[in-house]
Amino acid sequence: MTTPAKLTKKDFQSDMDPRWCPGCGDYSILAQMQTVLPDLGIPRENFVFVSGIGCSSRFPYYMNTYGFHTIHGRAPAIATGLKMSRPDLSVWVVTGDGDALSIGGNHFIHMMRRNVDLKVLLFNNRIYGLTKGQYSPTSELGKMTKSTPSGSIDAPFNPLSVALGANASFVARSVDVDPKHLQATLLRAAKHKGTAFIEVLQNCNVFNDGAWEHLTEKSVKDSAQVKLEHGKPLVFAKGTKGVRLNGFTPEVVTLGQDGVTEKDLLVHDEKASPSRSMLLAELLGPHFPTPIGVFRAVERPVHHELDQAQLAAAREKKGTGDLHKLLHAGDTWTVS
Amino acid sequence: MTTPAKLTKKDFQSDMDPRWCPGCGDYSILAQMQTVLPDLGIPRENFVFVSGIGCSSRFPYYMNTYGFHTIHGRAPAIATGLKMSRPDLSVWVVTGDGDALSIGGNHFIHMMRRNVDLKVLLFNNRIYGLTKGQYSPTSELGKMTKSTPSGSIDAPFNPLSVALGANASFVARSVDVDPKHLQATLLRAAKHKGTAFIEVLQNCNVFNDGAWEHLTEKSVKDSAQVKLEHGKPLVFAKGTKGVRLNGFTPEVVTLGQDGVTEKDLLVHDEKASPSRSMLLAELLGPHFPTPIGVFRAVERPVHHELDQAQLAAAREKKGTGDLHKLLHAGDTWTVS
Amino acid sequence: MEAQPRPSAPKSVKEIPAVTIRFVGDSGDGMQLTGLEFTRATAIAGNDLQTFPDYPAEIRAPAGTLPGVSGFQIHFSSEPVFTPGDQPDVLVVMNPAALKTNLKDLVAGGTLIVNTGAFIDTNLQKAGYKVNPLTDGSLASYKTHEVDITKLTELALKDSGLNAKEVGRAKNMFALGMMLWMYGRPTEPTMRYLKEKFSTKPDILAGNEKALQAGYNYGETAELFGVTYQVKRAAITPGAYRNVTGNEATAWGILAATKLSGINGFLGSYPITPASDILHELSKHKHWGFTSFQAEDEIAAMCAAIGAAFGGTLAFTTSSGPGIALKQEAIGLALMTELPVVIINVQRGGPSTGLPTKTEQADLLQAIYGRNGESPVPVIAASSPSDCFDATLEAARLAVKYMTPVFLLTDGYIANGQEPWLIPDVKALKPIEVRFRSDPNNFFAYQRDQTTLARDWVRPGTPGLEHRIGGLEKDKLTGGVSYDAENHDTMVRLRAEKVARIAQDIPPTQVHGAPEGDVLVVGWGGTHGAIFTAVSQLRAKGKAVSSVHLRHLNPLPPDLGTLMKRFKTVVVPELNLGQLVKLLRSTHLVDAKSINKVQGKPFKVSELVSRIGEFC
Amino acid sequence: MEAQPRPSAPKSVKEIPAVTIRFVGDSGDGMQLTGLEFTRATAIAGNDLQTFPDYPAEIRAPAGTLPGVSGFQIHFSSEPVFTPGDQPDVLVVMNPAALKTNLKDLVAGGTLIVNTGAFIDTNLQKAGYKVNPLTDGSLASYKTHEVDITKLTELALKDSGLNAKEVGRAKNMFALGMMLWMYGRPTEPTMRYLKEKFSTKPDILAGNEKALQAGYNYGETAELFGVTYQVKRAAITPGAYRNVTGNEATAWGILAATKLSGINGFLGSYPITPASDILHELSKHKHWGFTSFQAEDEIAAMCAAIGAAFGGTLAFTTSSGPGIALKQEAIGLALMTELPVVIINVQRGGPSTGLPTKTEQADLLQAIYGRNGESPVPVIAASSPSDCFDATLEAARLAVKYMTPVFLLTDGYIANGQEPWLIPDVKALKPIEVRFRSDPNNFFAYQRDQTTLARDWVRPGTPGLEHRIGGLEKDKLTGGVSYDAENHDTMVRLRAEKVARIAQDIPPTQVHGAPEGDVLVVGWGGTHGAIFTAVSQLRAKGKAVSSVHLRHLNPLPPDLGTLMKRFKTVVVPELNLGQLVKLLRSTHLVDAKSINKVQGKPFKVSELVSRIGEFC
Ligand SMILES: Cc1ncc(C[n+]2csc(CCOP(=O)(O)OP(=O)(O)O)c2C)c(N)n1
Ligand SMILES: Cc1ncc(C[n+]2csc(CCOP(=O)(O)OP(=O)(O)O)c2C)c(N)n1
Ligand code: SF4
Ligand code: SF4
Ligand SMILES: [Mg+2]
Ligand SMILES: [Mg+2]
Repeated sequence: MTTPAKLTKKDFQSDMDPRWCPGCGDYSILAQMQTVLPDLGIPRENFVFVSGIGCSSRFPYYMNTYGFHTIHGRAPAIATGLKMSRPDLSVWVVTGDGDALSIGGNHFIHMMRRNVDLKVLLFNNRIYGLTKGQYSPTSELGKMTKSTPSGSIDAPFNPLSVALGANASFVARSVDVDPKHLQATLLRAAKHKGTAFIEVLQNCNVFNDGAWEHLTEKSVKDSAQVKLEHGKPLVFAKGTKGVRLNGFTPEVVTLGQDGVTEKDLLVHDEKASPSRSMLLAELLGPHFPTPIGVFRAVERPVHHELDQAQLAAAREKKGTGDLHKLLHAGDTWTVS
Repeated sequence: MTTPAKLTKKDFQSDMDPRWCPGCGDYSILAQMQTVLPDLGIPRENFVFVSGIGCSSRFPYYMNTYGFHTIHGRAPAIATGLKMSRPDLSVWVVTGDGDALSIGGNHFIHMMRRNVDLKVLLFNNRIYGLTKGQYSPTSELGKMTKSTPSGSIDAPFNPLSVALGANASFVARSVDVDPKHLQATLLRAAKHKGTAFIEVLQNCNVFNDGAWEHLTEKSVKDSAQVKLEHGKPLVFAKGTKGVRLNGFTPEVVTLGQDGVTEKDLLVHDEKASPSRSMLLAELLGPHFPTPIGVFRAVERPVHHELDQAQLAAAREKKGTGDLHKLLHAGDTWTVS
Repeated sequence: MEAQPRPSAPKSVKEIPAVTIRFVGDSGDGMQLTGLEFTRATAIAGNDLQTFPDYPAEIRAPAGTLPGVSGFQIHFSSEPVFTPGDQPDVLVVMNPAALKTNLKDLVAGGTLIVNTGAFIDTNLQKAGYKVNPLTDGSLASYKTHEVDITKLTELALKDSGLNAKEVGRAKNMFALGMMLWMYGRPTEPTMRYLKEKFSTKPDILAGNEKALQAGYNYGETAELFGVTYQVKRAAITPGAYRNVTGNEATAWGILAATKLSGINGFLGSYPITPASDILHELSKHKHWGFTSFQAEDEIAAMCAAIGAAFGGTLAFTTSSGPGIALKQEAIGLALMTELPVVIINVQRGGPSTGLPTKTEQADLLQAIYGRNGESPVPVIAASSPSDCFDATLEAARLAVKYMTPVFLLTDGYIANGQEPWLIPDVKALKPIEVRFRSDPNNFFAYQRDQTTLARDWVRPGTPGLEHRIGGLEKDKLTGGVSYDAENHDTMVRLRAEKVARIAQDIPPTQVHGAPEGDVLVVGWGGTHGAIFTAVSQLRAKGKAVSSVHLRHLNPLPPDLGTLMKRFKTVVVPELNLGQLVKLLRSTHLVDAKSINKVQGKPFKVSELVSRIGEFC
Repeated sequence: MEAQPRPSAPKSVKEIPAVTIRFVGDSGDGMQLTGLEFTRATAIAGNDLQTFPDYPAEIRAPAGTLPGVSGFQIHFSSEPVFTPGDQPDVLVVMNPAALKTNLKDLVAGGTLIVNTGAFIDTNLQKAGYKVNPLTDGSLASYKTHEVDITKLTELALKDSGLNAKEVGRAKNMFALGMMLWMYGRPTEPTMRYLKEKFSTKPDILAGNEKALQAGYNYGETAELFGVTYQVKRAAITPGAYRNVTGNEATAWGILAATKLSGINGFLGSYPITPASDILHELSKHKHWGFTSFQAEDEIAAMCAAIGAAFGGTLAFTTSSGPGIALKQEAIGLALMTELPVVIINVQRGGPSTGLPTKTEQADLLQAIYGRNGESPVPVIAASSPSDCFDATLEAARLAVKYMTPVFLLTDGYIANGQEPWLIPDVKALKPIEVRFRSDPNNFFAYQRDQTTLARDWVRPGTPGLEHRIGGLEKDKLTGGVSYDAENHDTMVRLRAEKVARIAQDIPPTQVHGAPEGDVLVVGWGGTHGAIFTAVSQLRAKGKAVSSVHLRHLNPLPPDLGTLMKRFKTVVVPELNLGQLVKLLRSTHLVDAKSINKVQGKPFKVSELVSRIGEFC
């Protein structure tokens, strides 16, 4: 078996037709993924997509790679076992806001703290799609859904904050309707060593249509989003506005007004401590532009590398396992 | 039945003798709790202590209140159901680092985001006590335990960061060996509306003796801890040192040296955004003093209050439930 | 809007005793709504009926494809009806994919009503037809009526101001109108429904009304249908009726239980098909003082219910197979602490994620045995959509009376199926007795009632009764932790005995048919209608066969052993590989035979007639 | 250090065939260590033996209290030994609480060795003694030897430089020394052990050695013991032996399975009593390329194992009852995706948290039935500490051969119990055949081997075999998602049939005793020793009783039905309320009788002799 010299998008399309609703944001995410993977120089057979349950979690079926559509919320745990035992594979986790943050919240944060080398896409549509429209842990307070007809009373998670609270080494946000940005973000995640987490803002046009409209609509996009770039100040609205820190309190300023220049603005630092990235995660509409991009990307020890190093060290010290030796170690006696 | 005019510590001691190891830090926490409760003006019968499984979770047996020693990791979920259905009770959750952050991590963060009106004590001894010494989610990287004889490869959680990542409204840290501080912190938690989370640094003298020695030992205590007080600068080492911010980066400074005065220091603000509190949570030895005290205390909508408000509003609008009406609503027809 | 014409006398009216109609089309075609509206009109017309919706697992499978087909079947009759019908007599087909997947079910020589407008090339392709089945003669053996519903709807709505998409969506109303006419049903109930649904969208409302009326008129005026049918009113018990699905009946049963017990109710749940609708329904009733809580997962849902029960609230949790698996550890805690929680499992196809939208009865042994240690939990099952109401009340009653978690099993078939329900007289419902202990004298947390072996229910907040409970083995009197060997043995047997004593509450088993004979069919759960009907048919043919249908699975009815001995053969039809049959065999050493079907579908009456027939 | 004197000829040596000794004291007294060291010496001396440790659930209950008592029992003999002995012949008592809780177990007229130094007022009070039992004549019926171990140890160590606490801790070595002398055992093995353990603490080492020697010398020189005992070597199979606990044997079985299969191993686990020691042991063997993973909970542990299995690794998970309950949903996924994972349940007292440190056999039905849907999983059980090794190999072999999750049941009793083990010849162990598919031609993920019905195991990373699996029902050939009714039925039956076919691998059932007769005792799991011994004793008394002990619980051995028919009565002793008996009754309609005990303790031989005797 040889790998085709250069893979193409088509190589990553499986023979199963996607069964998402027409218009669903998932289609775009799938397309960007299939576009990006050929560029990674990884043989197709070395990719594994692991998902939980939800509309989003049907993703692996449409990827012509190895795939595992597991059970609700458990993809991170299954992927962790896979990656620990097969460090040679490129393992991707695809999950939804319910899958990752409701039933799967614990595996999610443990994956982050361990820094397991997994690429994690959370399709955040702020709703349960597959089960037809209940509120999710990212739904707004007061959200009316099938299970909260008088409005949800649970304050939502900010997925990025949850990840940062668990000391995630790579945290990013992108949008289903911004193919270029999404592709770039996928590429960065692919190259990160350790858990790379991307929240993808995704539209569920059936049960929560327009959830992200306020920041993705063409007309408001520029003023409602601020693109994060490492080392660059937070500028948005076509360069007219920026985010500045007043003590600890972020504020929106207009460039050129009251003598404000780019130098006064908050400069993005991907390498900072989680609290610094969390400050950005706290920027929310309508008073602030929503940051899009890589919030944090730091190197810290990678789980399977530590593990493999221990295995190697043990081998160095004790040789490979010898069953006879093992069973005869310690006190034995011979009956003759 | 009438409640005795003034309850005493003794009223809260059950007839069961604590069965922790002699010297265990849990004894002190129990004593402080029993000391503080009589001051709350709440009848004894209105207290419920709910715990999971672990040495720490045996706590309810020793409190002469209502108590529920549940199953591993699930105390927050059980307490949530109890509080939602019985808002009149004062419900306390007692848990360990394994119970709350390993198996129970998900319930833990959901309790925080919902801001359920529970008082939560996490006894953090950085080890599994009851199961005799395995690493826990707060054990240091490289920690050697029964299950990690070559050293743990999982980076630990910072319990406060996890809580803050979940937008906890009250987050504090205290120490088993500092009775006064612990009492004061318990009192503050008791009075907070919403989830009040206290990490209590606790010594397990059998399986992880001295885990907090570096900051609790008499000789180092003053220089290794910084007590947080709202509106006050971060001063420690008997007033000789302080913590200052250099941009985003905290640093330790000596007061009086290089003209540094208290005015230059970071001033503690309990009411700030989670990222601000998380910055404090990131202060760790040996380069920084460990902050002790209330990191965050803000008011935000309380879960059961929102719930009760909805119940009341619905009742206002629709009257109390009427079974006959319910069954006859919509299309019915009569066969005669 | 035009005035609604009175149904004029049709060309010819044929009286028939019963008919089964299936509406099939693309998921986007609104077949569920069509079916429900037809059902409503039929019920109001006084027939007995049962329905069976069958929709795809995907939210919206791509339009026109085979997996995107959605169907709704209704069986109605002037006689009592217990199943939604084995095979449709009439198939209303909205597109090629629907024809492809459903034609095989139509009875030989049955009636086929086809929307020819959808039989265009792209749709034929998507359905895998190489040639158009309407033209290749393959439908010759059916009474086929071709109607270009698409075009006729467009015509009817051409001045409505609606856009093409909206017009397309009104097709189903045209089809419905046609069928209402064909069976002499009034359009008013649907008109009423439309008015409510589209109260804020007058254009859409008008369009739908027009389409409905157009379909109705088309039936009347077109030469197409030479005949209409009349299914006479059924002779059913007088009283007020409504249609009800199993999930609705369960939700209302939960509300009723809180009323009858006089205490607040609590639901801890996590969405899962096909149980979510119970959560949805209960979330609407905040004014009942009812708290419904969508937890972060099934474990938390069960645990929250336990917390509520500890607080003295009537607690429920609802889920389906995989979710139930997750709850089992916590159910163990409820049984150890002897707290009343009703656990409702709306069973679906398994194992694992399985077939989420399909029905099955394969969680019985999971309910009985699926926990660590000796962990007896009473298990009961509902047998039809409306029976879910009674079964829920029974579950709540047992939970509180015996201070124990109780399993109630329903299934996807009865949960989504609909049937007319004689609305119970609320005043005649038996109260559920709840007594909270308040006397601190001689209080011991695990002291028991001598008859039920239930311990006292104590509400936190009661002075003088402060106590601690938990999942460790408890002293048989004080409830304190006990590691004592004898005590453990005693407690294990006590817990078993407590559940066994529920047998004293089980009424004598009712036999359908003679109390002795050749074959006794023993069933449970949602197969009731099919078994009952099949046995009736076999008896009508002179076979010495009877049936019993079990509400109580654990413990089993005390008279069941004797009963089974009066028959030569015991046969147990189940939508699994044989679970109840295992219990009967081990409990009574009777060589009970299994009839199994595990296809995600209910039994057909004809299947059972022939398979039970093999034993007669 | 003083030179070790050779055991001089004692006053008198009495030869006895077998003896049971129990060491009891406070948890802080080091009784487990004392027992283990005595065991080691006894094994080396060539006796057959079994042990039973029994310690409190608390880490460190308050010193001197009843719940703080810790015990260790050893039964050794010149004959084959299968149980740790019903009742101690000799009780070594370190404090009043230990006397209080254990005296009732001592055989009538048995030997009592008491540390009088601990019988001080505070201790007597804590144990609930109003008067000192040493002085009130209540021990008159026993051969009581009073030794002030506390003081003698202090004397021996007075110049050791150790502080009072350290000296106190050495008491157990004195007691051990005394007992070693009494049974003519050498002190060297213990000396060796102490050297290793305290290699970095020379003071403590010297102190312990001194105390041990002092105890030994005291035995020899004191007038107290008129006699020493000799238990001759047992006539056991020649070869190299070692002591092994069930948990050790399980861990080594896991390592052996990876060696024999030639692929890497993976353990996903979460600590829980009494299973944690398997995790601990496996964590030490990184150089085997073995990955052990302490997950965040049991669900993650199981899921990680599934992930590893999907990756082509030999995967295991270990837990106990409550943890197993949590794994069940994921086990359903493993069986649906047909991936090999061995699930090991070290059973403990239930339900719920139950009695964590006590033994029980009440998770059998949970293993077989505890999941949603029709979800067959093979179940096997180990019958003794050393048998855990073979059983683990068998579980791994079945998992890989049939591509299925497999349950292995052990229990707290055999997990912590120790017995001598004839170390197997590593070269003679049968390889575990693993074949990964690599041929992309005609690849279908759910194509099956015609004999085993196993699908191919495919490692991700293999070009051309990219495929997707999951928990939804799958097409019987391609493994793609299928909602087809017939396919589901086929798959449900296929999965059942695959597990049923394991019967073809089960060797003929071995009968202990005659192949026919009055009573057949059918057992499984850790009760083997007690049943075997009881049946031997009954046979020696002329009773027509035989026994079989099942390794395979699901499927059951194919010859079991015929076998049972050859006996008038079938009796099933279990440490539960009757679980295997339910399977036997329903499968074979045999009126099998139950003998139950649910006390967190193993059967005593005498109990079984009398209760089985009732059926003879
Ligand atoms: C154990 C279990 N509980 C519940 C479900 C039902 N369920 C399937 S998907 C889902 C939520 C999906 O929401 P999300 O993760 O946001 O995905 P989306 O469909 O929105 O992409 C639920 C509750 C299940 N399959 N398994
Ligand atoms: C479902 C389940 N899994 C595992 C256990 C075993 N267990 C009991 S306590 C515990 C960890 C306790 O650690 P922690 O919460 O830190 O409490 P500590 O004993 O240190 O106070 C574990 C793993 C259990 N009882 N139940
Ligand atoms: S329900 Fe929503 S998330 Fe799911 S496929 Fe449809 S549009 Fe997409
Ligand atoms: S094991 Fe540790 S935490 Fe547990 S009681 Fe003992 S000292 Fe305390
Ligand atoms: Mg979602
Ligand atoms: Mg701990």
